[in-house]
Amino acid sequence: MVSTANQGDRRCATNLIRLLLVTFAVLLTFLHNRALADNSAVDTSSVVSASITPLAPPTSLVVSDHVYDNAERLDLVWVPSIDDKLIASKLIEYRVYRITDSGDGQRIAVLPAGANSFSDENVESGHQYSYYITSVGADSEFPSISSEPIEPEREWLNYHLISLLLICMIIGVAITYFIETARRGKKLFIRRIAGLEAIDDAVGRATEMGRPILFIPGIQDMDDVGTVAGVTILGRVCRVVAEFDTKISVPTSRSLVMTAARETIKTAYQTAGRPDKYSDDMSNYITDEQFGYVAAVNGIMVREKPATCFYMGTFYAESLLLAETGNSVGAIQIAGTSNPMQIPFFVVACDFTLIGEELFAASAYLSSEPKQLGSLKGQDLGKAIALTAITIGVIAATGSSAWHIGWMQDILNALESIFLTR
Amino acid sequence: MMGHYIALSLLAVLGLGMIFIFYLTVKGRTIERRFVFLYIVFTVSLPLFVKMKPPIQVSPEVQQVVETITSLSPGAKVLISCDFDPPSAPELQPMLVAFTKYALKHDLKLIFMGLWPLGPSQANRGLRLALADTIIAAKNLTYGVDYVNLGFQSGNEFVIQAMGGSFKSMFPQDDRRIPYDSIPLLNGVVNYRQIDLVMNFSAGKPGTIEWIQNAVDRYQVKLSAGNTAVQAPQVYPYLRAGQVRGLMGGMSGAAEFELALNEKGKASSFILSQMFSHLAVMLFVIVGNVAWLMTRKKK
Amino acid sequence: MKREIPLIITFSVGVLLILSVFIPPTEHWGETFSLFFDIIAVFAFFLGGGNLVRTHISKLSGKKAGWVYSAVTLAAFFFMLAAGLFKIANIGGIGAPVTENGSLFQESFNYVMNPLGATMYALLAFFIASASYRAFRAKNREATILLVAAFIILLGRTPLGVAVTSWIPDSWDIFQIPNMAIWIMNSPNLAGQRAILIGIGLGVASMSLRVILGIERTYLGEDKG
Amino acid sequence: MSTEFGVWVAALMTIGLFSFLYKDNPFFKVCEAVFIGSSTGYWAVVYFFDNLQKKLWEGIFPPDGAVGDAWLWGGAILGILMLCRLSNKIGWIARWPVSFIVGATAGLYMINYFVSSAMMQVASTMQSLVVTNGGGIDWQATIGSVVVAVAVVSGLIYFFFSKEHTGAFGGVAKVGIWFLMITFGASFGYTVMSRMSLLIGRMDYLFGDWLGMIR
Repeated sequence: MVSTANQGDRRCATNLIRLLLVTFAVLLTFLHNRALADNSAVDTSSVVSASITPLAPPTSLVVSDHVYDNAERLDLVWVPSIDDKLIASKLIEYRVYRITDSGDGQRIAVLPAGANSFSDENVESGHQYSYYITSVGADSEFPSISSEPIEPEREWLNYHLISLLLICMIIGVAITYFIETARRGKKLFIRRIAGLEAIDDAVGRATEMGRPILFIPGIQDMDDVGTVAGVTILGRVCRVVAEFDTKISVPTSRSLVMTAARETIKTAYQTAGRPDKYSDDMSNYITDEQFGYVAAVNGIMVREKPATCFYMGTFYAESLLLAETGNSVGAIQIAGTSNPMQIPFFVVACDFTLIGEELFAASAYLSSEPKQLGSLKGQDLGKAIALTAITIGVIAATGSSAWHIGWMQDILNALESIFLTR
Repeated sequence: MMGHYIALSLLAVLGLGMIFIFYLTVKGRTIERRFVFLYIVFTVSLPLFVKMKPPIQVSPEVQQVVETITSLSPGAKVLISCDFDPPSAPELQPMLVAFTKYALKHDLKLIFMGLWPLGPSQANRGLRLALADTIIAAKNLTYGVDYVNLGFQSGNEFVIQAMGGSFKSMFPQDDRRIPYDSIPLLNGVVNYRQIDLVMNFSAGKPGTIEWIQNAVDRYQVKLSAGNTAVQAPQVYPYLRAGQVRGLMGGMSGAAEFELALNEKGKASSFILSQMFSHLAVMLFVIVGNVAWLMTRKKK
Repeated sequence: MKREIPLIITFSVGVLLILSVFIPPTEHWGETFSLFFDIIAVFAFFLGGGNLVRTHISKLSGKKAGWVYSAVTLAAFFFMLAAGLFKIANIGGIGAPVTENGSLFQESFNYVMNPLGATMYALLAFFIASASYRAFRAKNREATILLVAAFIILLGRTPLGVAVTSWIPDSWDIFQIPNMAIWIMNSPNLAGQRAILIGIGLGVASMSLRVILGIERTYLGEDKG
Repeated sequence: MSTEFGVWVAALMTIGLFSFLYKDNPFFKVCEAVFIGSSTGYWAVVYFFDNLQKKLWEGIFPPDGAVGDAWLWGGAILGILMLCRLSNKIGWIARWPVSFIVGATAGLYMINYFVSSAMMQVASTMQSLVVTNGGGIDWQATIGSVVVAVAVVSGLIYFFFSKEHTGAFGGVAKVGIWFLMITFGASFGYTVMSRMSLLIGRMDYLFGDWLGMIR
């Protein structure tokens, strides 16, 4: 790929290409077969019965099991009544009736004129259902022929998501593979991330000035990946803090984050061999309210004048409120967030900013444990796959739309069905 | 005409202030934050007292919203999800009011709801304003027949998903505790299939993106949206992919919308104030940079 | 034991939830989790809220610096708590929800918390101005690009931008600032967002895997306890 | 001028917080204390009614007498384990619910983010570079799609961790960071509008709703 690529990288690239080719081949075959199957299943009959009744019922009612679900849905399609017209229609609405286990017909839905499909989502496996639909006029109702009884089926694997499963597995296996090789001692190169290199200095500065460090793990709860990333970084930062024996303060906007943060800080102090220096006061819950929290943190900043501020996690509007106040008290500031909208504010007002993916990589980077770094390498493989797919996809899309090359359209379709999972 | 002169003299006063700041900065005396703050107070509040119509051009995204709305025929049912709270109201409330006024004038049937706890009360506020309009008041519209407020339901995007099955499962009763089945407007409304358009006014999450992922992608719902200026760029990819039909972004989006629908409201008067404050921010950037470049050259 | 159980829990819950996506009968597990989460969060709130009350009471009883503000905090807290839990002056009586307009709880929210939140939010306008003046410098090429892009969008999304370049003929309308702003939003901005999003997707996947496999456990402690 | 008590309270709170811009002062501190106290109380009440009463209690014992969701006991037990934190001796048990949440978040969002962030974005980038309109080439749109493709690719390359940003690779990464900067600039510019709107809203409240100076 690049002139600086060494032997190992090249071998890795070859393997990668081989892996990709095999996957694509498998998927193409699979998708092709599925497309054939889908085509044959489409109901194309549009025979309209020549009815002489005042109001024709809908025809060609087909009921089918909704695929890849937990036996909870049946799909109905029909051809609308010939009396269902856009203008001056005699037909007012359709009514859907359901017969459960050859019992009585029960009205389950009323649909406006023009409707030609319905999904019954109140079915259970173990029962037989048949349906009929009526055309309803001002004072009359005419039923269609009842459909064959059908039982909803439960599927154990969602084949719509099979490509997702495959890609997840490829990347999962790759990450695990790189973690393993790294564990076995293979040296991994990871580029410098300036914001993370600066952490030691930033902590050192606070120590020298005798002022505290402020760490904000975002304003979301522990069920947010950004917060989880923030807390893992807190662990790494705290280890340095414990070594320098600096004061750290972690105000949180969620109780759970406070609990997790205390756990994390305690562990860091233990690992650094200073368990006696830890105290629960290092992390305090303030309030769940976004701006109440900001008001309090701004107050803390102005009163305690931290020498260093970290903002790592999920941030919304408060990003600049925090960063500008931090700046006004002369703190060194290091930020990281995955919210693309807030990155610019941190970029402008902070000294260092981790952008998107860098936030999630930070903890691994800081740990400098080979197995953690290995996972970053796995991430890169994911990017390589994305890049390859985009390149092929763009070429195929261009070829098919600008020059109408058929096989390029096929490639594009295949790629799209892999990546568009819904 | 008078308005123009006042606006011009205002501009002159603020301009002189900015020149003074520039002078100080170039002299190497970076002014204190507080003066910047004070300057902003004047820039934002003074124009609020001025009555002048600023030149606005309706952008294609807003035009698309307008076309989507105007293509609805009388009696069409619109689901309006108010997913914002008072802090975002300056931007979104004018959109909501303008839309509600237009819709009620054109006999659209409105079903309000909210994924944010305070959304429905914003809807009520907007409705109160719209119903006070003389043309709408003359129509003698009734709650439950012409419009209804389903209230708030917690659960974020899961609410959107569940509504694909049935609205009633998420809103057994409306904001006024009337059971779903005894509201005439909702008679026959089972799920999205009976809805002609979903309007979403969104200030974040859950909001437009959740509506796209859970209602448009799954149930092929027709969706138009109004967003805060911050939120809007994230929706652009979806706008381009055709998943959302038109987008109003921020106060200028609201002002354009008011203009296009010919429903003059608060956004039209706020926009002047906004224009001045933007000008101020841009001038601060320029002043800061010019001064910085000049002092750097000296060194 | 102390050390292994949390790791086992993390691993099994993580793996189960990943698999549940692909298996229709277990699809709803994600929703069940969010329900679990809401319940756990309430119990955690006892810890957080309790901690808050304890801190302020100790400040108050020790008459430490700023104890007056601690008193105010506690008073506001218990006022809200009482108004809500005991439904004091509730509009619909004891059976109605407290969030009804007109109830003491909701009115306190409307007239105290709401304006406070909105004002705090509005402070941003001032901070943007001061950041523009102080930090928004064209220090290097990257900063310059950011600055220029921001400038065009700012101009283009306001009536001012329309006025500045309305003289440009329609055949060159792409150079009118509003159109340039739209183009930036739709093309480079969109693409940049995409690159960030793809990166985030992979970053999250990789971090989640590290967490599930127990390689990343700073939040639990690889301690000796 | 407003005669409503609530409006006065709201206006005073507004001014109190604004006073922070001048400097930290007792007025601001009082407002801050009120804000923290009342909002914590507010959330305590909301959590009590929404989560504890509605989701947990009524979930297990539905008021209409239906069969409750026995699964919810799991949530309740994990929640109670959380309270072990209060004791020094068995505090370590509180790690269980935390590890449950972190594990579930990781599992759940791994797929969610992967689909909506990574896969969907890759799919939507696969667009034709050449855009035609009724026979001819639409140059403006074509340039747009070329820029999108180049920007996505170079932006992704910037994020590569296991490769030094040197040579041609570094060059592309550099282009990538430029595009990211355009994105940030655009977000910044767009955001300014919204933030100014907020301030306008507050000023409108002070001068309009409170003082009645604007109609």
